[in-house]
Amino acid sequence: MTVSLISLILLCPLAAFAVFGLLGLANRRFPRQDYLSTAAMLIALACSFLLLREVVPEPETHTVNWVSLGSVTFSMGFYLDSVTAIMLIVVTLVSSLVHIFSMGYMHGDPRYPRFFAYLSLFSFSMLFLVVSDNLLGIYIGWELVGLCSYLLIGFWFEKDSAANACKKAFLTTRVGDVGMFIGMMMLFTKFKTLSLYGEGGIFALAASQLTTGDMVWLSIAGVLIFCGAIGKSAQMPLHTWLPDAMEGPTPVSALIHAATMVAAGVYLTARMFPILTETSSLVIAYVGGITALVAATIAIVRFDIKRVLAYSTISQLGYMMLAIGAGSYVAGLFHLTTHAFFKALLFLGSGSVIHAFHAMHAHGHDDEHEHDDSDAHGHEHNEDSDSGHVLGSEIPPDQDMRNMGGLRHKMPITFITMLIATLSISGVPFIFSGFWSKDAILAGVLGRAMEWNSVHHYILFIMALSAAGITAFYMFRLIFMTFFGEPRNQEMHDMAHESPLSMTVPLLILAVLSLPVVNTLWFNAAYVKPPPQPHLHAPAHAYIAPDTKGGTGLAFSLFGVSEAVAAEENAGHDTHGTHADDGHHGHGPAHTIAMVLSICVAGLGIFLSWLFYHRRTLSAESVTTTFRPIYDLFWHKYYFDEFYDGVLVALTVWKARLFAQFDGTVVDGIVNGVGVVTRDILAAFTGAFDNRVVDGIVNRVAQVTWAVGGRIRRIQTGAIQTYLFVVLAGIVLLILIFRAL
Amino acid sequence: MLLSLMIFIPLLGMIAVLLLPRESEELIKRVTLIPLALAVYLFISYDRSTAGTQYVVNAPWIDAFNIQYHIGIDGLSVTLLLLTALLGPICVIASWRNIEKGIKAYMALFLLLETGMLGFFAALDLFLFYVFFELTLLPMYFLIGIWGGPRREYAAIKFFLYTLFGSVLMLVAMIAVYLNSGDPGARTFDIPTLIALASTEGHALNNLNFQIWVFLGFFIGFAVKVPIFPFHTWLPDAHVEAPTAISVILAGILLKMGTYGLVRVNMAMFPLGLDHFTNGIGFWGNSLALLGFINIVYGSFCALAQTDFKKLVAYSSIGHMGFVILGLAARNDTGITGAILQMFNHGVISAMLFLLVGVLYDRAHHREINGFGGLGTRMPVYTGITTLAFMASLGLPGLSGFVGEALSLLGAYDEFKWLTILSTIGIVVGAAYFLWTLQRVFLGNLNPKYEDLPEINGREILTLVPLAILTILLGVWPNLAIDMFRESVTNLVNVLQAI
Amino acid sequence: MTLQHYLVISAILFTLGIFAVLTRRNAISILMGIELILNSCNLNFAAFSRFVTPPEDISGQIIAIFGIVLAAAEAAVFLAIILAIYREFGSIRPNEVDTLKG
Amino acid sequence: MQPLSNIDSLLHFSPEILLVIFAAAVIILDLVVKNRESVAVAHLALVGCLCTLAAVLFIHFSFGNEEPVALFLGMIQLDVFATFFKVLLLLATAATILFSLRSEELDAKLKGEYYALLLAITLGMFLMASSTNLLMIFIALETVSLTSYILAGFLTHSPRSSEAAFKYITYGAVASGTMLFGLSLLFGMAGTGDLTQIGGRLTELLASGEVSSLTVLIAITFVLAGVGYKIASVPFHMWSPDVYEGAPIPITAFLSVASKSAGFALFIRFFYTGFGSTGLMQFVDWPFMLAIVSALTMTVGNLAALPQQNVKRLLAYSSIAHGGYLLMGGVLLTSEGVGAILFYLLVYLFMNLGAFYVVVLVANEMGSETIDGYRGLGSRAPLVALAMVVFLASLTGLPPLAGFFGKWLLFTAVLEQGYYWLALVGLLNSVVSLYYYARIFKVMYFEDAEEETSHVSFSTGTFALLSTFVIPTIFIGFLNIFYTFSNISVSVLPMQ
Amino acid sequence: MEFTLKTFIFYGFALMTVASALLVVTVRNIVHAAFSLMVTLFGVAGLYVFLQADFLAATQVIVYVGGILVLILFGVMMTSGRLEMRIHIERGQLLLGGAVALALFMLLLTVIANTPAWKNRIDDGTALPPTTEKIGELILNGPFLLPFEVVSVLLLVALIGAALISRKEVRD
Repeated sequence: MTVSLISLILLCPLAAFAVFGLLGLANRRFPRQDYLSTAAMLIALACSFLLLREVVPEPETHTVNWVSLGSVTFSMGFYLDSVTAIMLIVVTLVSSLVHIFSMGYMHGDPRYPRFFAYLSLFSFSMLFLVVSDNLLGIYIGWELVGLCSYLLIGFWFEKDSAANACKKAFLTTRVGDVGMFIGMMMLFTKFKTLSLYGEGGIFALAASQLTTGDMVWLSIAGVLIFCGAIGKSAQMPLHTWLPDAMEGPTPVSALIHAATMVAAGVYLTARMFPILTETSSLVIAYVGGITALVAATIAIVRFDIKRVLAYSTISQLGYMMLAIGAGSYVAGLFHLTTHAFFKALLFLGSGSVIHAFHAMHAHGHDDEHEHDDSDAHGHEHNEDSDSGHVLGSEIPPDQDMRNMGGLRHKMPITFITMLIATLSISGVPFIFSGFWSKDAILAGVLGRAMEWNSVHHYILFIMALSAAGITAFYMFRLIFMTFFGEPRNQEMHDMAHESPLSMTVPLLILAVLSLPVVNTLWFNAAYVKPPPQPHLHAPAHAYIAPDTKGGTGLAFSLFGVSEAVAAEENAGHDTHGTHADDGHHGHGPAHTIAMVLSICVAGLGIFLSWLFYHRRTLSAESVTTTFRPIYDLFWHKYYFDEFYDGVLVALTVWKARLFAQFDGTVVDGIVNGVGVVTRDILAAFTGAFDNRVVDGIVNRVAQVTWAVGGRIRRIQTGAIQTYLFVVLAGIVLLILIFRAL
Repeated sequence: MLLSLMIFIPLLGMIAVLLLPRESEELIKRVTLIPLALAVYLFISYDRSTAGTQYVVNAPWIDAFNIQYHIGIDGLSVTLLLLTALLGPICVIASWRNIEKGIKAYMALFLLLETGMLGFFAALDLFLFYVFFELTLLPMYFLIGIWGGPRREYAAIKFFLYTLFGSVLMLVAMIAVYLNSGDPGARTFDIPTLIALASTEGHALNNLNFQIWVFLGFFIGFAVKVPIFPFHTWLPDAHVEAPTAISVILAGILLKMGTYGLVRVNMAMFPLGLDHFTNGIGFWGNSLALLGFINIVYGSFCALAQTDFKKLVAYSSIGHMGFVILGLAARNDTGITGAILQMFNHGVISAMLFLLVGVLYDRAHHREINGFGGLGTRMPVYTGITTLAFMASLGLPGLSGFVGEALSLLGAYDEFKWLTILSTIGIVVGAAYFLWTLQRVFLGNLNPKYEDLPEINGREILTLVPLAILTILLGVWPNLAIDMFRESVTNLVNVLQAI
Repeated sequence: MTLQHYLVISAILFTLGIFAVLTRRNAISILMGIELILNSCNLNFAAFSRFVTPPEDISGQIIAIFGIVLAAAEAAVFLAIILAIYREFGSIRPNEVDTLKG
Repeated sequence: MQPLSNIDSLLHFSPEILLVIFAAAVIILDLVVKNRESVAVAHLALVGCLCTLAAVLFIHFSFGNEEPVALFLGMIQLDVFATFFKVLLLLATAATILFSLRSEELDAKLKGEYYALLLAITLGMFLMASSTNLLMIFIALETVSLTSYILAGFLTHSPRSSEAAFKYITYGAVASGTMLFGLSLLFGMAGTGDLTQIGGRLTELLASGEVSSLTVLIAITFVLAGVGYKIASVPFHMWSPDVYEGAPIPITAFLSVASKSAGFALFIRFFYTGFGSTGLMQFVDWPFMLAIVSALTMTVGNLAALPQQNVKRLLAYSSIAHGGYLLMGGVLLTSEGVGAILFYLLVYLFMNLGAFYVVVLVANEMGSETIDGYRGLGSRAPLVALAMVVFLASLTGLPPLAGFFGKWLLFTAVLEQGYYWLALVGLLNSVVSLYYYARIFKVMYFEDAEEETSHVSFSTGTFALLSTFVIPTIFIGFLNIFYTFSNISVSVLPMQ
Repeated sequence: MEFTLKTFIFYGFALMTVASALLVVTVRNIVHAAFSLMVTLFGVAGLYVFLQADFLAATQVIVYVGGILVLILFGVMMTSGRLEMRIHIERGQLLLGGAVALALFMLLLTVIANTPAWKNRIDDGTALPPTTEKIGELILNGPFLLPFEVVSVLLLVALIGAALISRKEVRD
């Protein structure tokens, strides 16, 4: 049953891709293809729901041999546990909604069928990644989603910016993937398998075989695998591709670059939880924390609605990483889920706004082009705009928040739904899911800090908290600039209209999902069991006296989160007896503190935003001028792109040129050198001859040989007495030489 | 008998082509289908459960030197035989409308080439092996030189001289092996016998010093063919100048002859020598892997710097063959399997790439990457297939290129940690140049010069589809290929481990 | 009158012949040099026949006789060729007969 | 082995006698036949070759099959070795006659003398291959040389031909004079002209200190001058490019194959029978000297061939280079080495004659010997060009052509004796040689003819003759019999 | 060695031979050179007499002086215009040629001096029987029959060849 369900889930999108992809390639339209693709996704969604019930009580693994060699076998298979089940639902659900949304949004695009084919392929790949029970399978899915991301970002490849962005996305993530692959190689070399679960899986072997001596390499391996997540989930420093990826159609941004693919990194990290060591966890946490904070700060100063959301996504993904790095497994995944819904909603909402603002998609992509061109001239007044060599720095007018405002009346549904999502992401308490997940993370980090008395985790907590505040600030900035106030561009404003049903319905559904409805699954401790972390050893000095079983926060009693957290901690501690077998619960007070603080910072953020952008009591401009350097830093996204463009790309190209030159000069040069030596030695006998400069190894050798031949020719003067001289002198020489020998 | 048929039918075809009048084009086309049909039969009937050689024919040939007509196939040979037989008809189709002058001569040379290649992969007698190896030279020289591009003469002679240079060193090594194989009168060229002798304690062949030298001799011979840095510079020229179908053969099969030779002779016959270069102390112990690494990185970076589409693909071949070398250097079954898979897959994928370059060249009459742009709108099918080929070549999982590369790296990491890690740079750079090319050729605004560029036609698609299917099939189900040679690899690894 | 006397004379003749062949810029002079060489050889044979082989063995002398005959034949052909050269090139200076070279 | 008396030797000598008879008959027939276009003379010469061949084989199987027979009181020896060369030489002569028939260079008026001279030179070569006496050796050598001079200068109104003859005779006379001096020294040391005894005597004398090794060295080197000039080894090679270029093409072909073969026959018999003993080599390591000469020869030949524009001249240098390869086999003192020489000569006969035949054809049709005359030959005369490819590829030593098998034997023999450096030099040289052979491929196939020249057609006879060279060039290596043939042929030589 | 008339004459012949040979290679006038050569050839014939090779000496005089030298003189006459009578000599060539010849000479001298087998072979003055009959016997009924016959063929060839080549002009 499980197997067939999973197979069905995978096959539905795959079949849709295979059939429609080929047709799309041939530019043939299959009638009602969009409906069929969507139907396939819906079937998958239904199956996912069915599967939800199959999970309990034990995780299941089903494998087949994929590559069998003499001594090792690489298997492919499904691993189904609660996390998988929930992820399946998230993916299929968001995907189905995006499919529906796209029917409206992409309507009229000349490559409309191909779009759906790509979406199907993406869904398949993502689902494959989610259900894989082994690293190789995950890697395969991982790369395939990367491919889809590439194809979809570059969907409107006529735009140079899109073409650049898709390449950048693929390459940047591939850098991370290589790290991941190296990590896989390390694990494979040690364990001779890439399966994660079961008797012979990596986790079991790692738990039973590894000793403290292995911790160094295991940490390295963990960090390397996390590199893949850095790339895919756009963590610092490989995050720059994600904002550029907004060149893709907005539904794509919602599905791939907000809800699912970018979250795959988090998923992977969570999957690798059992082999994360102290060090690798800390690295993950720091990367996540820094990303969360930095991306949030960048988001403050963006004007492109999609890029604000992109940075927001980066920031939120950082959050999740932070959570997992800090050991809050459930909280991280929980946030992944909630984020998937509200961020998808935000993107789709922004898509709706863009759609409303600009009916470009109805006119086809050529139209877009004209706009692109005109933008280049029309927006020169935008002095903040970068010089242009940084990818995606020019803002399309239909995405520029400075052109918006007052849309709440024109697009009520979009407004309401987006507001819900914003409240959710900002962490407005209690009725929005984002609050709970974010709180869980904050609490988890603080709890770990208190439990281990770890300075690191305190720093991380502060980062997370600041990021939360900033998030609230820029998200409301977005809402205020877009939906409130007066229309800033009347012409465009007049054109705006509410989106069609196919677009608003998904918005509404997602809005519902942004409330803590389905997410309760995470709170079921029996359902979600965090895996053990046998290699996590808290620093000895960090061990503090057992605290009292502190009062449980209000939230926990309300929704039963405490059980899940308790389960998590039990699991975490049970597995290594060296530590905390008394089952202390240092998190108790942490929850309360974290919740209070998070509510405070969220409120502060919203309030400031209101002051700045709605009431305009405070002037953003004056602040900008006051803190010009900081603003510049934020505006230039901490100069990451400049760094990459200026240094790395140049370095690579330089290296390539160097190699090409090397080929032409050094390799040739060596041979030339040999040639020169040969020539000179021979020249001692035959006299000097012309040194002709030639390219190429063979040329040079041939030339030298040829020249020697020519020299020999010259002895052949045609005068018979020369010949006789050579003969007789030759005789004398032969005799003398052999006499000497 | 079946094998002999397969090898010599192209030769008979060549004679027929030469004797028959021009009009018999249909016949010419079909000649290459016979080996393919036989190959399909081989594929079905090949016994995958054994490492032994099958379809053996062993007849005396030149008694004076104990040279035998000894052919047979094991897992590795059959894999490459299949590849050769598959690419044969594809190349014939690909050349059908492209080659205008002297189609008869072209086909005759092509068929001779095919005999050489098929024979090479089936030969079990070292002498025969060498003869077939060399047999490919002359046809290739003429195929490049007559039907090639503007600098064809240069490219052809460069190819010829380079390869001959390598093969004379190989000849010396081969004679040395022969002379040391026994007392006068009892000497042999028989590869299985030599393999057995080479691991017999106390035999003259089982001597480290001797094996190192003959290993080097054979290695250089094969290295030129592979090509391994620094013997590679013939390749870009040859590829750029060769007509499409010949580039396909060059990249698809001829390069494999080098790596096949490395496995068949260098690894199997000189395990001590191999041990010295892959497992020895200090620099030499890493030398083979180092060469693999250099090939990967060097080839990739050179590819990145190219602006000629075909040259780019040519350099990418150098990079990809590096994975084969790296995998072989690992000497474990993961690495070797990866290497063999990579051989086969590279054969398929590079064939596709060259066919695709040819398609574009036929239409635009140039290959300057920067001279295109936006072809994606004009030629969607072509773009799609190219994307597939590029993705396969850059090692996208799910397509065949990945499996070989991944297994090679996984195997190599066991032995050479740092070199393997550094080699992964090649993966990124590989993606970089392919994507960059994709962008420059297909994405962006359509270059107005090419508004009327016709879409890829049916004949061209026909050449590409089988390869594309194989690419996907082997990416999804690599065991299909691995089944053929698993036992052979295990056998080889056992021999190597026994040192 | 020892063997060495003859040998030295022969060596001188040989050397002078070689010298003539190398330095004389006239084809006929070269022929003369060649004759000197051949004479030195014949003298050698005759001398060896007298001093080295048993007295009754005169094969050295016979070889010398054959040598003379061969020299004659060679001279005839040589001169014929010199005539041809003279006809074609108008000169018998050997260094002027150099259209074939390289 | 008791030498046969003069009278008893006559029957064994019948092939040579037949040659003389046919030579005379050719001259007489030429006087009789007045029609200048008649090919009767050539055909008679051809018949002479065939009759001689029959006689050679008959004599071989009747008498010389097992043990060598010394004839004419030890002047010459009838053995398998000689028979091998006789067959080889007859083939070369027959081929040359056929070439000459088709060559338009030759003066039709002089054909009687021409064919008679060809038969006479064959006689001389027979004797070169079978002589075992210093005098006989020298006379044989002179017979061949003198006739060669005449043949080289045979063309009427060709300054080049006269020049070739002049250089040839000057060079040849000095070389043979030097050789004769060397022979006299040998005679003076050993006190005998019998080659079979010289080696033993010399060894004794050297061992007892009666003779200094320098004396022997000088004698050997002087002898080498005569032999080396016949096989065109460095530094005695310089005549050959000029002579080959100037001489009529059939004669060039003949000289490059037959003369060289006879030279090698003489060389092998002289050095192996005369100086082959280990005792002698302790004092004079002539094999090493020859190894160096061999390396130099192939290198110089190949390098100098590179820039040539005249195909005949190019083939002349190629022929020098091949002399170098062959000489490798001569330094080894093993039957494998000499067997390899013999086999290679057999192969070389077909491939080199074939190449020269193409040169004849092209010279006839295009009137050009330069490489430009071959431009576009691939499309103008596809079969001829194809044949040329086969010959040149075989000369390069590409498998599976016979030339490869020849080289293979040589290099195997060389490596077996541990001359690694020599083998490597030889192999690298064959790479170099590819370059100039490929130049001919290039002009034939890669370049189009300057003006639109029409398709050149050749007669069936031409193709038949061509195929008699092509087929052996392809197949000799595949067949066991030829290896056996060459191996048996060296069995009579004294080997360590 | 006793200094007798015989030895005096011997040295005379030797000196004559060597000196005239020297003249052959040095004089500028080709006709002078030819006459010097004649003296040399006579000198050699004299030496043959001292070696008691009577037939050989006779042959030398008849064939060389009577045949070859006359041939050479004819050659001189037919080819030498006034300019050709003087032999041009170039200094560089002279030096190189001289060096090679000298080197060869030194080598030969060394050999002659250092070969014990050739030392102390003194002409004891015993008179040997005339050789003519013996030569005839050896040539016609001995081992030298074959060389004799072959040489006859060779001479025929040379005859034909010489005629052929020099006849060219006539045949136009």
